[in-house]
Amino acid sequence: MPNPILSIKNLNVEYITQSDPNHAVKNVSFDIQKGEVFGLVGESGSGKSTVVQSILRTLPPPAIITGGQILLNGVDILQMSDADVQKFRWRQISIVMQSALNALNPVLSIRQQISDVLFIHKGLNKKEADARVRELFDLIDINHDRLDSFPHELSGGMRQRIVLAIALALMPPFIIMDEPTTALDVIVEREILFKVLELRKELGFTILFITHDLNLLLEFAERIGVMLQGDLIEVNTASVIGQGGEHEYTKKLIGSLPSATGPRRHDLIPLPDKKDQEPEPLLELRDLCKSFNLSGWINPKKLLAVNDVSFTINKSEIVSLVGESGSGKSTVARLIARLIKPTSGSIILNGKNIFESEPRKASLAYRRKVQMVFQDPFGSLNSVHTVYHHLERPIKRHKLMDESKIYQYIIDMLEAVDLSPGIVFADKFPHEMSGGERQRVAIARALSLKPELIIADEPTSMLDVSIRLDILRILANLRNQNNVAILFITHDLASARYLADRIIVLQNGKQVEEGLSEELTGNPQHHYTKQLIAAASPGWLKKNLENL
Amino acid sequence: MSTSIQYLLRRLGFYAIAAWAALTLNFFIPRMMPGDPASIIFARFRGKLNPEAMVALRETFGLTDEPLLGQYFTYLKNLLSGDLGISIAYFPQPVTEIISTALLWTIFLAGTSLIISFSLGTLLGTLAAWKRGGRLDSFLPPALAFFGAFPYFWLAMVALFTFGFGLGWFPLRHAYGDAVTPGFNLPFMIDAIYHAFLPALTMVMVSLGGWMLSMRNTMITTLGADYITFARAKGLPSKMVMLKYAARNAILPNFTGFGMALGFVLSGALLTEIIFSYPGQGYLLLEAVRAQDFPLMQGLFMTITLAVLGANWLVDIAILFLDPRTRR
Amino acid sequence: MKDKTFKMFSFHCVHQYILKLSSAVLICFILIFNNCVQHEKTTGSPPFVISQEQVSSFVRNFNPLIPSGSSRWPTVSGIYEPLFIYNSMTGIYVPWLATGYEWKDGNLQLDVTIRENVTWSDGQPFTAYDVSYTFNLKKTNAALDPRASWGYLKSVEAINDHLVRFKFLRIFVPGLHALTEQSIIPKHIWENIDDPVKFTNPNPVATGPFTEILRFDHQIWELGRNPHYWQEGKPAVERLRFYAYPTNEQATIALINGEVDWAGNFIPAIDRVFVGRDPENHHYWFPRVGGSIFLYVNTTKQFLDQVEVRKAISLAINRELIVRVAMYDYTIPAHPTALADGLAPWRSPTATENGDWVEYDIERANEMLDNAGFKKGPNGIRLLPDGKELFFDISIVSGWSDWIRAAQVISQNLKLVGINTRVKTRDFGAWLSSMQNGEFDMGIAWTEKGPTPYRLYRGLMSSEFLKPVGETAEVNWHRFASDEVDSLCVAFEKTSDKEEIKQIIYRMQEIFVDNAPAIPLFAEPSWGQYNTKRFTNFPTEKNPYAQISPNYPPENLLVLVNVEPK
Amino acid sequence: MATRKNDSILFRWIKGIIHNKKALSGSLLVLSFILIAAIGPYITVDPNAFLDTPLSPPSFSHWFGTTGQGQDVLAQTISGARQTLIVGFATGFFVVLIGALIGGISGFYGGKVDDVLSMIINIFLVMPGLPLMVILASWLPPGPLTLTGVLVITGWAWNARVIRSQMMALRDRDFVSAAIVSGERNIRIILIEIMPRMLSLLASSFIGASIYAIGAQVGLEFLGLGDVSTITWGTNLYWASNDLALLTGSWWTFVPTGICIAFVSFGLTLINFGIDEVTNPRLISERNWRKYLPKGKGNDGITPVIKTHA
Repeated sequence: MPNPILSIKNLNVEYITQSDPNHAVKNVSFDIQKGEVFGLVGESGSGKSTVVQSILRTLPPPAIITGGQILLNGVDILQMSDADVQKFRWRQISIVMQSALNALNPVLSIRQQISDVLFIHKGLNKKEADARVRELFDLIDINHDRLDSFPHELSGGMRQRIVLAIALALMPPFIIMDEPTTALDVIVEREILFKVLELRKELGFTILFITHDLNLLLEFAERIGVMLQGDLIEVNTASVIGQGGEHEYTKKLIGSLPSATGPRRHDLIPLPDKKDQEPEPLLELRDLCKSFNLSGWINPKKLLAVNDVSFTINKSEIVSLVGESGSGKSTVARLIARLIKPTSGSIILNGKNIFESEPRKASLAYRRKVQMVFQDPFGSLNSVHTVYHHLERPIKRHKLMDESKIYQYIIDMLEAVDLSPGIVFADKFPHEMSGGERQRVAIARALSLKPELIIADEPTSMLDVSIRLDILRILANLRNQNNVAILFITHDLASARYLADRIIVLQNGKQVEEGLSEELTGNPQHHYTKQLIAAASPGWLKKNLENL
Repeated sequence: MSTSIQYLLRRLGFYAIAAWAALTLNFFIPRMMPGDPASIIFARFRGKLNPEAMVALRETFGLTDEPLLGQYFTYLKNLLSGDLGISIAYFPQPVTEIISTALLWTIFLAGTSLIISFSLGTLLGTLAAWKRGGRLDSFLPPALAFFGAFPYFWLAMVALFTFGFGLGWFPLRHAYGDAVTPGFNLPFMIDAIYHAFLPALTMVMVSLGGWMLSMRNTMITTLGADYITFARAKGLPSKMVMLKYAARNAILPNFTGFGMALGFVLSGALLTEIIFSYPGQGYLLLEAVRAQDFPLMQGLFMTITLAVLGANWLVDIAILFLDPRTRR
Repeated sequence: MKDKTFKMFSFHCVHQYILKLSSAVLICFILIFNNCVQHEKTTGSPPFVISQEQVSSFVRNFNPLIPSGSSRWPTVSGIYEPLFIYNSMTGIYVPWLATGYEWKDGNLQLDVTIRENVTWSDGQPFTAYDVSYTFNLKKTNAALDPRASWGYLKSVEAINDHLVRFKFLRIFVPGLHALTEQSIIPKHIWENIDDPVKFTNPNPVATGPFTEILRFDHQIWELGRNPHYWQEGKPAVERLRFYAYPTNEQATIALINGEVDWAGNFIPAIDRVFVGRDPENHHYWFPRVGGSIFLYVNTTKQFLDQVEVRKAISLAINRELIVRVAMYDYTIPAHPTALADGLAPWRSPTATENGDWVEYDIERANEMLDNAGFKKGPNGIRLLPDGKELFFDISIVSGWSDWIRAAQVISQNLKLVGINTRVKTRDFGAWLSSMQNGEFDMGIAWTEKGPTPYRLYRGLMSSEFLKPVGETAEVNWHRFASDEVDSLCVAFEKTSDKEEIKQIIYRMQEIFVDNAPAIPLFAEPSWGQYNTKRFTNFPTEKNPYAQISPNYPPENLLVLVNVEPK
Repeated sequence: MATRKNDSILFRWIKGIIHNKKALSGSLLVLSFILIAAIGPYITVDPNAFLDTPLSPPSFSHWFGTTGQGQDVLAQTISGARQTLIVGFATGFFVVLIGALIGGISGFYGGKVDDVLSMIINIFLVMPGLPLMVILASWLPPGPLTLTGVLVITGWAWNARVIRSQMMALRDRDFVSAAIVSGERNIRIILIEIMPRMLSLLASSFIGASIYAIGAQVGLEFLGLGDVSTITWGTNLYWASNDLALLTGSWWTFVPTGICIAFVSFGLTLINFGIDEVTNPRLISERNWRKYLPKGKGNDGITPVIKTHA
């Protein structure tokens, strides 16, 4: 191809560890043409971020670039002197980093953080810099009265846009975007991306876009590279990748992408084996409210996290609670798990209002009936204890069976969540297992008490795309085999659609819509639900781009 | 900004409670213990004492037999009206007179050495963290830690006897020489610094390591933060990243530590004062305790406590300006 | 803009900078200061530097009546003066503001003649009215009369300018001592003071040799000559200077550096530390004019209540070792009669004869205890009749190091005769109250002092101060009383006849030696060091015109007026 | 119960300590002193006995010379170690215990409990230590118990504060919620689930507190506020200055004890350094990383390029 603006030739990066170095990037080579949008997709640990950070040479210790070339307009960045590196940074390549909250210095005002770049690289004086900063604010349309605010005073979306503004400060020809929207909600994400593409149309810079979300990339990338454990296994045009690409891993990725709209694919997740008996209510929430005190004991500001939420979960039914971060869905989960007390309202389990029968603390009986699986599989397991300990404790605590049987039972549990051979996994420590395996352990623990309801709070959001589906399958099977009811909490309509019988949509603590999953995804009523679905269905960005 | 004022008021409220607790403690502890100051004064004339004299003296010392609680409230009342009572050891001097000058010297000595060791330690810590594994980083911390391992007064004594008594480089005692007259004149100030040098030096020696280490550690954590990587990606010069982006943030937790450590540092200062017979509160306290001079002790304890609390409040204000997150 | 400042110094080698800088700074300090700190220009004769009080900072208080001893040292005797000064070296009353006294009316009345042509430092004449005013002021303010002169005084009145008449409630001859030592204050000043108890008297008007406050700082103050002093050509010294030395260590440093001319400190290994520094001029003299230090045993306790036992204990104590270990050989073991050198003339031969139980003789001690019926138990400790092992606390004031050492030696000694003891140090207040209330086993403490042994033995043996355990006894903490001593005391208080007094004292000594109510350990030396580089004519062993120590006012007046610059 | 304990976090950092140079040397230093304290008194002459002429310099009969009362300094230094170390470590232990208790409870339960407890903690924090110590020590009957008590009272708050914040951090972690959901009792959660995670913190707190205790203890005794009739490092120094050791040039009564104190605290400090490094993997990997680089490189925030692959 003609003059690539950036061309990487068999790049190698290693992370030094106590044992032998970990080879994070292996002989990666690819070109990026002037003005194109190049996407790099891969799961966590695939080395995609390492690649981009080595372009700017900002990889923190203990990373070492052990080989290859990174040619920017023909100049090898890896050969540059330190001084030259300082200069080429930001003038020629800028970066929008993953979570903007961490990328911005919490104690410096936005104005300073932007101006610094201008002082150093452009040598502007205060007035000139200020003028420029204002321009940039207009560019990303943020009101000028935000100039002197500090990061913590801004919403996630705003912060991400500020970072974008900083990236644009010197109008570099090349901008790297490293998962710029992962931390954001779908709708905000959508706005940001839209903004980016808009600006690109206007300013015509080249974009290297990193993400784990292939769906997203397919929307606007022209060419896509797929990375797996440090190897760049495939580089292809978006359309080809969209069709499943050439590499079977790519196929797997594409295959494992449930979508919120379109015909339901029946190969993904087993449906409940239909034996139509009367739905028999298991757990019922009656106008549940929860508010938190924000700050100050003099006149505490209150945040109404959950606002009059009422719904029912029937025996061996999967209900999904869908909403963006801050919608209060996790609060509902913690309320049902009795980790926090509601401000008002009641929870009825098997027709009994538990706040009357056991007001202060949840009884053992309740604990046994209602179990929970948490979002972060590492956080939810205690790194100082073995898998065996994690499963053994609940059983002992609830005196489920006599000592002699426990060991075998635990092994079975592990097998039940596809952790075989169970004997091996029983003795492992959390840090010796992959995320998926950990999440399975967590599920097994919840399951081991033979509960009637399992609350699954975003059980897949921390996992890589390729294994999310497995977890969803396991949950589906649980319901079929142990006929346990599941409250599946997620921000991802698609997986909700496929796993749940019914979907409840939350927005800012309020229940906005409820319905059988296919119907709700089929024709949403509430405009918010519509937005969500729109944002989660292919082609949404293209549509908008056309009418640019 | 009103929220930050609210925050300051809240802190102030807390300090008020703290002060009250300290003073209460300070009132009751001595009175729980056996012995009675009057009897000690009388013991000074190892002879017959007539009851009237006893009664009269007790009254002049304010050692009434009224129930503790009653005494407690009068004590609080007097404190609020700034009346710390009459010293027994220095009878009939009002405690305030005795303490006032001593307090100034203590603050001068402890204050300067604290500020020196904090700022120097912070600077060293910053550099050490920045040049991790460098010469400074690998050599200084253990060395300073070793100095820090010695008891304050031990170093002080060795210093006094080698540099003061042995070599005669520094004065052996007091806050200023006989020749100069206190006041805002250069000779006096130079002399004061000269006299404070050795005590201050020993105190800095002992405390420097702690500051350096804590700064180094917070600095290292800060350097791991994304915004540092981002700042570097922005192509900002190293010095700027180090000072404006890293050190600027890393210093915040140390500041809080600074406020909290004041109490400990002051303790060290008191001991050092005793060694160098520096006319601060250190030796006064010892005297007060030996003579069971309740009023003087209470006065000292109060002033010291208030000094620490006041300093803490200043720290709060400083942090308020340094860290926008507290301004919410 | 901040980052401009960064350019000022390169950070690659900042740490070297810091190291160099700091060392440079240090050197500079030393150089600068040694030069530019002015050293005092000496004008006229050098000041007479005295180190007596050990304080961290001085408080301006020259009230001679305040009992708490919080007025500056020379106030009582130096600025102000008493009527007579008892010279413990010669054992006579030196007429001072008074010229003589005379007992009348069967010792119920004392006439004191006041010295003529004495003037106050403000030029006003000093008269008998000042004396009577002083005593009557003490009457109206009980707090100023801790020695309770008004316990036996009936009235004090000036008959004319030069005669004061003391009338007594009862015959109490020993009362003379307290009266003579009272420092006299000027009526014309003090009658305008509303509260003499709280009066700090910042600018004293007095009769003493030194009355002018030339300078007063917290660290240093100076006292100048009295322009109108009544003794011609005295004092020879121009001005006194006092530095605030908070600790004994500091005071000693100053002393051996030759900064101090006269001091009364305790200095270990004084020959090496002090004299060794400058044998020419550094001298000390520790006359044993004070009382004796006793080991008090609580005679209300089983075992300790027996005379034989107390004597045995005394025999078991190695006083030589105590003197060496605790007192650096600055004193000698106690005399059987417990009378130190100052009172040596009073010693009774018979008592000295019988008092053989102050020697060191383990065997005898052991057999006495055996005879007393306290057999040694399995592990070498003697048993009480009920089979309990003997165990006693020796309580000492924490921080009084010399006595703690002594107690440690005693404890080791008593082990050898099968008595188990523990040295128990406690804070002064706690210690004093436990002693006064008789709630102790053994304890080391002082005795009464005075011009005659009368107060000593009265305190040790008369029932006057005997209190049941639990009540505060000012003296006689060991709870011992003898009727005969009581009657002797009464006789003593009534007579002013030399020979009769002597007989009474002799008898008291014999009773003491027979009953061993308390165990004398060693004579209490009076600390005195002086430096002859700038001043001479200090009292010495050869010229003992007074005792050297500044710690026993008013005797120090004798030194103050006699010391001369070289 | 079948587990491979040797691979738990806990054991890995204990292993780390042993492999860490600083920690190892520190431990050896401290252990040697503990050994001395334990057996010392049986191998030396009676430290109380008044043997020789006072203040005689080091000689063959008395390696460290004699005190102002002619006691053997070596013997006193050795037998002084015992009470000093016992008080030091006892204090360290109780400080951590109380700190863990109060800090843990206030951190775990939060809410009103926390408001009250953290208020108390902060009050004790800002209260100046020494004056309180001096005042307390001067009235309670002198002795090791008093010292320990006083030191604990004035020293617990700092640890309580640290432990509290750590507890608050851990308490919100999911593994705690998980334990609650599975019905565990709070006490068991604190002890079995959370405390092990704090082990390194507790250890370093203990060490820190012990250092503080030794220093403060010596200080108080030096002021004569301990029981000066017993032999400890503090009272040794007290007697030394009481006999004007340095003034009389008899440094040997003063220096050995001082050095011992310094070495013990220094050893403890080293151990803490070690714990820091071990529990902060970033530092370890960074050190290894630096080995690959040319001297002085790697601090300028620019990823080094070292071509090993063609």
